[in-house]
Amino acid sequence: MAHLQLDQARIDRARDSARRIAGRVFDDMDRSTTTTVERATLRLMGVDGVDENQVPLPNRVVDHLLERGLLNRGAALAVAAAMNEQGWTAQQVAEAVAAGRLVLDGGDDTAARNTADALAAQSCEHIATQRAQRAALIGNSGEAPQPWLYLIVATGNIYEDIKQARAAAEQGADIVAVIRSTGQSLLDYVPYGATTEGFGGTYATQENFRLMRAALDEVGAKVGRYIRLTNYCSGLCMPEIAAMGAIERLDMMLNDSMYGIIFRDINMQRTFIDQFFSRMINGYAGIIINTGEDNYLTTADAVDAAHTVLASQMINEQFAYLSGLVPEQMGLGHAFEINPELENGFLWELAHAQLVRQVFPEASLKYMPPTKHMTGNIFKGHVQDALFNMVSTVTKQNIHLLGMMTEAIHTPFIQDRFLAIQNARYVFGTMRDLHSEIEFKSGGLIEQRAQAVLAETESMLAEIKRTATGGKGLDGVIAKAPGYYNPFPKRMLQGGARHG
Amino acid sequence: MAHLQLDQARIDRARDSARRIAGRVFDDMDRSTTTTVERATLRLMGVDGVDENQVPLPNRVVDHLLERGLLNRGAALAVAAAMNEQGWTAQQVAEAVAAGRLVLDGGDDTAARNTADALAAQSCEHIATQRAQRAALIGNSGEAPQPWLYLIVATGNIYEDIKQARAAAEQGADIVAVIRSTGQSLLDYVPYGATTEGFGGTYATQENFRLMRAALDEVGAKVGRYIRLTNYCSGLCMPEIAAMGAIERLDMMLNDSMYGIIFRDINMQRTFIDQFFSRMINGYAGIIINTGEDNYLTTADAVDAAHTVLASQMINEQFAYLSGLVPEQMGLGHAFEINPELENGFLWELAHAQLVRQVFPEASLKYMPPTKHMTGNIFKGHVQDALFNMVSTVTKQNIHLLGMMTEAIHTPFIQDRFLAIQNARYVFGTMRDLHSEIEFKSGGLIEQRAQAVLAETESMLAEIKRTATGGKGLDGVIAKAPGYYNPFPKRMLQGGARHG
Amino acid sequence: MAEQWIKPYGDTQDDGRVQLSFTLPVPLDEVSKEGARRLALAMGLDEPAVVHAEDMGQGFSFYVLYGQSKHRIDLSTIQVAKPEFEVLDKDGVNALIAEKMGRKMVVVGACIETDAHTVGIDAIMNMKGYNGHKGLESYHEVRAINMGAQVDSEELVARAIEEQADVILVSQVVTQKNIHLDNLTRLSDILEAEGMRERIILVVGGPRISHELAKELGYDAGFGPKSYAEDVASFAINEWIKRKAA
Amino acid sequence: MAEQWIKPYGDTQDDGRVQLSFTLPVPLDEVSKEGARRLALAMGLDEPAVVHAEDMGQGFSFYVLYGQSKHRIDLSTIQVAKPEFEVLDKDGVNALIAEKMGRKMVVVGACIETDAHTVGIDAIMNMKGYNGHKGLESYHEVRAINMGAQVDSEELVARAIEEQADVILVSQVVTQKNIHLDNLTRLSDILEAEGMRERIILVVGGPRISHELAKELGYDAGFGPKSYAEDVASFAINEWIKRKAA
Ligand code: B12
Ligand code: B12
Ligand SMILES: Cc1ncc(COP(=O)(O)O)c(C=O)c1O
Ligand SMILES: Cc1ncc(COP(=O)(O)O)c(C=O)c1O
Repeated sequence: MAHLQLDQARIDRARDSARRIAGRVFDDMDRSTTTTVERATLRLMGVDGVDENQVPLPNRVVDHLLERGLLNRGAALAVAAAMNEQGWTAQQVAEAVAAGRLVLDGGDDTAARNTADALAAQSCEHIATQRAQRAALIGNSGEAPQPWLYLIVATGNIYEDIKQARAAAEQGADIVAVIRSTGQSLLDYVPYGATTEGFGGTYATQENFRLMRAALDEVGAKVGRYIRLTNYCSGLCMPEIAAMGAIERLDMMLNDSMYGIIFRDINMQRTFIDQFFSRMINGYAGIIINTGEDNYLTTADAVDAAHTVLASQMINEQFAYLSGLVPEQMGLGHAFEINPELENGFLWELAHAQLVRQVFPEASLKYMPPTKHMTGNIFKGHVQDALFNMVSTVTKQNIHLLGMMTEAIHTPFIQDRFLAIQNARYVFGTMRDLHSEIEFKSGGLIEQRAQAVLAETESMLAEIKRTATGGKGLDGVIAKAPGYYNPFPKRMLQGGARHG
Repeated sequence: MAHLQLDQARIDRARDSARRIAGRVFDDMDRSTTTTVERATLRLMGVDGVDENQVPLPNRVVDHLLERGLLNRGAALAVAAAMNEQGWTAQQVAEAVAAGRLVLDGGDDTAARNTADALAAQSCEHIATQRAQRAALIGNSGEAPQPWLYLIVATGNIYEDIKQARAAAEQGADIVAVIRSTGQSLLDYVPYGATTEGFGGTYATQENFRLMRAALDEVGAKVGRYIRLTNYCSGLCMPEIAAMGAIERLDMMLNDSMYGIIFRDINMQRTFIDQFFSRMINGYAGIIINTGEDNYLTTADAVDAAHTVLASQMINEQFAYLSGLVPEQMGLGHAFEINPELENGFLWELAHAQLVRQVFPEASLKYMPPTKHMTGNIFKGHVQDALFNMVSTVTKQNIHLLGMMTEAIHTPFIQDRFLAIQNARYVFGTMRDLHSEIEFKSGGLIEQRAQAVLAETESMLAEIKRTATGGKGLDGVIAKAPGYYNPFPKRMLQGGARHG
Repeated sequence: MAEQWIKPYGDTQDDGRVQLSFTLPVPLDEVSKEGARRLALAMGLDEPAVVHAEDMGQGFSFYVLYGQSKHRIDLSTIQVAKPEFEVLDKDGVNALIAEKMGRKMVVVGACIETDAHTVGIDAIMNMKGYNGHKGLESYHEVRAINMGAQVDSEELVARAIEEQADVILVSQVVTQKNIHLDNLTRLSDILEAEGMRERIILVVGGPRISHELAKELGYDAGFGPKSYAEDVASFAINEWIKRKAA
Repeated sequence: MAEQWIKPYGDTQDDGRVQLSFTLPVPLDEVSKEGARRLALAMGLDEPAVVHAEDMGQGFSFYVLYGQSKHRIDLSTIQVAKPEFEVLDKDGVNALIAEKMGRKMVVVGACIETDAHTVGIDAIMNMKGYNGHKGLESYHEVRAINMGAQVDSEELVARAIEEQADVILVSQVVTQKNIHLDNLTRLSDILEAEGMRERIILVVGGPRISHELAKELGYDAGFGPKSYAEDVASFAINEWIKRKAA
């Protein structure tokens, strides 16, 4: 079997450093909340819809509380108190606030807590039902063997997306990712309703989630395979998207603890706080989170920066544990991004992929195809994708993003996806048992490379101290006041995929 | 290193059977000559050109001798005698015969023998010079590392072929094969001069050889790499083509001991006799012969018939030794023809390729790309070719025919070739040392498969008895009369690549 | 029939997206790249983009383009010529021959002239067949004679006469420089000259053969990729019955 | 100039061979296959052959075709718009700026609006540069300010005013639904409105940007793939000198 000799003590030391780093961040961040965490809380409590200017009601309520200096005690209590007072639903309260018919004040009495708790229980109940529904559907139609084929749709129009997603599922996709419109990550609200006008992707809205979920359930039943749905749980509304995804039974979320900081210039505190909350929701909903280490390699060199990928995976792993996820829910990311012109690049790629496999034996590794070194030469690109497919099957990856030969040109056409699936199926089939039939030379170049990356990772993690402030969204970070209350963590952190 | 445990005793037994089979055929065939062997002899003695009906003079002379019942003593003596008598060159004699101005008679006196010997010596001298020239050019411009990239041109027009061959060499081809026009193999004469009108390929003529050789020498000097030239030394004129190739410094020839019998319905005796003579010429000229076992797999299933490939290679090896070739001149053929839909097909392909590599460690293995299972889906085809490229580098093949994504559609366009080279270069580069970095699991599926093929081969060879008559060209087989003489074997069988 | 206009589809209905690649016999430079783009424009592609351009050496350059086809096609106006008959299985064919002909149907097949690609004709005729579809040799109501590769048209016709063939099956695989058209025309001319054309059911097959093309060449039917023995046999007995009735 | 008519090249001069692939939004059948062929005909391809046709499910089908382009192009008539300047190396650029401007040239760059692809603009501006070509930050006669990703046009213009920029560099990578055209137009409108357009040297780059396109959008120059810092810098100082002289 393809297997590398690695120094387990080194792995353990690196993991300890990561645990220390994540723990410290958690302790620091637990002292604050954010506007989007509170909006997510309201969404989970049943607040939805937009006002006449298309501003979502969760935003209206949270802004209202923020203006009145009340957000630091949590939106849940204020709304629950008003519900008790008026005998309304949370939605009715929100509508009244938006219409200027109601002004919220503090409200921290036990009655408000009880109401908030009751709503949270109801909400968790719904999410648990979705989880059970997922299990039932998988029970009925079965699911694909791994690596699961992961395909994106990105037309900008949810109805075109659905067409393409159905076709993709029929052709063999196991997971469909709806790519988000360029720029949504920096919107400080979640658009509403079914949308048909995105750029480079389709807006993540709850209605879009619902429409796509229904379509995939339908085609899944037809093809006899549960088709997983995924979206982006990142940007300034990360926790709200987690809430929407949990409600609409998404199965996976792109949800990284550092992507926003590094790639979207989002404030660190904001990102970390939002992370914990959104991961908690994902964890409870039985959603697999996919982390974004692959992105590092689109700007850095894949050989030079290989250890940064492993280091980040270790930190993401620890953050995930803190939010209650089990290893199978950790879609740790990495990517086939070595320059095709590099002599023996394929060997280094094998080393990296196998290293990650062995360091995280139970994780649902997410392996990304070549992107950076793809060019307009679609023929060569198709071969790059084939070698990527090969590494994936030889090193037993779990979530396999299909490479598109047109990566350097446009978001995928339907035929690009079709050909990508053929490519992967051919390689996976013709090499079905190759992983258990070849061995890496002991002490050879491949093994040496893996050991070197592990060593660099260990020292990198040992050196990480503390981090700075700055970036977008800091204004949405609110120090919690004494008496801050949120009814979800105590429910969500104990249930979910871990126990059921 | 990629290596299989094989039973050496089994290999030895199979080789013994093959030696026995080849030896018996040789003994039987040595009693006859053929029209084309005699025409080849005349060509080597300097007879060339065509009559007013485009019939080559070697044919005119041989037909003349055949009519007069004199061919069974060999064309060399008759022509040499006439030369002595008339004080003419061989060419002048032939022209006179063709013009009806001269009638040949026997002539077996010592003077005729001496003249024939002198001409043969001169001819061998020329061929030896070409061999030395090849060595010198390789010394000057260097040559490519193996696997050598082998590309075909097949426009039907030698001048277009030259254009494409130059471009191919610039792009990275190490060997250029000029594909022969459909049907030439069944012509019982060799067309003459530069030709521009072939179907599916270009006629093999001496002038075409010369033109292409010059073009490749030129571009080779430019790219700093000796570019090898190859053509088809098979069909009803096999020995004549060998003679032309030796004279014009071809570097390789498709030259199989059984291809004509199996695939062109050519008479067995004719094929075997022609084989010995043409191989002897190729051997002396330092030409690598490529055998055609790959062809078996275009009509039979590549898994079922794997042992027939190995069996044929063993017979071809023994025939080659009988004609004076050294192992490096044996381009034993095999092919990547397993159905892409077959689960684990890639593993069986690895097993076959590695088996052949280990059974013939010194041979210049010729590995052919997928053809039969290529379809109009050029994108999938390009991936099939990539996996073929991979097996080639992992199992260290020598002569690598480039797969074309348009295999099922047309003879290669210039861009097909360009993309094929990119494909191979990418795979070879990115996997440069993979062959020495992976091992096949001992006792695993790959090894078991190789052992099974070897075992089947051994029993197949043990069972081969004798073979039938029939097929095209039997009328050209002539039992040698006592006093039959050919001046070449004694010279060619002792020199050539073996000693120089 | 209602109109049914369609365009190529990239990721949105009627976006017309197509992919294109070709070589130009000039070295790569800005002018040749623009030339590539204009060729696409001339083909009626809107907003053509040269997404890849690479010099190939020796005065050639390679291009990959994407563009949006202006052209659209009304599928409702397309009539594809098809031989009209019901495809029966082997037993059905045998039964029909037995019933209507009362004797074996004689079929002579060959890969004619310079073409030596017999796998296709073997797939139709040999006992074993292809892809699990048995060949004509396995039909007990068919006498199937497969003459193999590189058979001269004259030879084939002579054999057909000798065997009193009902059907001739020809395979043509090599199409370079349209050699298959020459070969097929030659065969039908010879049949014509022998006065046999009317009597014989003349069928051609091969990877680039369509029924339409076969008709144009004066053949009775043409079969392309993925044809099997039962297709040809069903056509042949159908045609025989039709002619008999006429 | 002498005419230079060219056609695509497959394996013979002027054979016009091109490869084509596309999807049709209908299931595969004989009619759709013929529809694919007719589309190729409509594009001006002779003897088009559908060499591959495959159903994709959900009412789509995929086609690969080869055909012979009727169209030809006279390369001698093609004028490619090119910014006219001599490309200097880093030292040359620095020397020219020092000589002609007598001060540092101020360059502000950004990836504007929703576009977050900074690798391109970084390649031009960052110290390290790209493919061994150092970026503008390493030019001691250039003050290079790289504002990074997703910068609003307003913000970019404000910064340019603040820094008294000579040159604005914009990168646009995402082109879906032609969003880059909207973004670029927006920026140039804002500059116009601020009365800054005349004063500033306005340059855009990206994988789908050509000089021609840039000119159409009212930019001073456009740079596509494989551009490096020295190209832009050489253009900028050249343009500056030209304007000064005018
Ligand atoms: C196998 C093969 C060979 C074998 C043939 C062995 C044999 N005994 O048949 C060998 C190695 C000998 C060979 C040689 C050559 N080949 Co070849 N060969 C192929 C290959 C790889 C596969 C063809 C095949 O067997 N297909 C499988 C069969 C089952 O499919 P099929 O023929 O389409 O048949 C189906 C239908 O079309 C139909 N059908 C076919 N015939 C008939 C007849 C009737 C009556 C009916 C009803 C139906 C029917 O039914 C069949 C089953 O569904 C193709 C490439 C490819 N992948 O297609 C090249 C190919 C056909 N060969 C080609 C060429 C050029 C040659 C050579 C001329 C090259 C050369 N100069 O050396 C030689 C010479 C051969 C000659 N004189 O004809 C070209 C043809 C190019 C063109 N379009 O003109 C091809 C496409 C390869 C290429 N890209 O260059 N070849
Ligand atoms: C890396 C990358 C990313 C990274 C970007 C990281 C970063 N910090 O830049 C990440 C992962 C964040 C990313 C995200 C997205 N991406 Co992106 N990404 C790429 C990728 C793989 C490589 C781009 C690259 O870095 N090229 C290398 C640089 C050096 O090349 P370049 O930009 O062309 O620059 C050169 C020249 O063009 C020129 N140049 C460029 N700018 C300028 C400026 C000036 C002034 C000058 C003079 C010259 C110049 O000089 C440079 C050097 O020669 C491409 C695919 C590909 N292989 O091209 C997709 C690609 C560009 N991305 C795409 C998309 C759609 C997205 C997303 C919108 C997807 C989504 N919905 O999530 C997101 C959102 C990003 C956003 N808001 O813009 C599409 C764009 C499709 C299209 N044509 O519209 C592509 C083509 C992938 C695809 N097929 O879908 N992406
Ligand atoms: C973790 C993660 N989040 C988000 C995104 C998408 O980017 P955006 O923030 O533009 O939606 C990616 C893209 O790869 C990602 O990996
Ligand atoms: C050994 C050998 N001879 C000849 C040929 C070519 O066939 P033909 O006889 O049509 O020239 C091949 C084709 O692959 C071959 O392998």
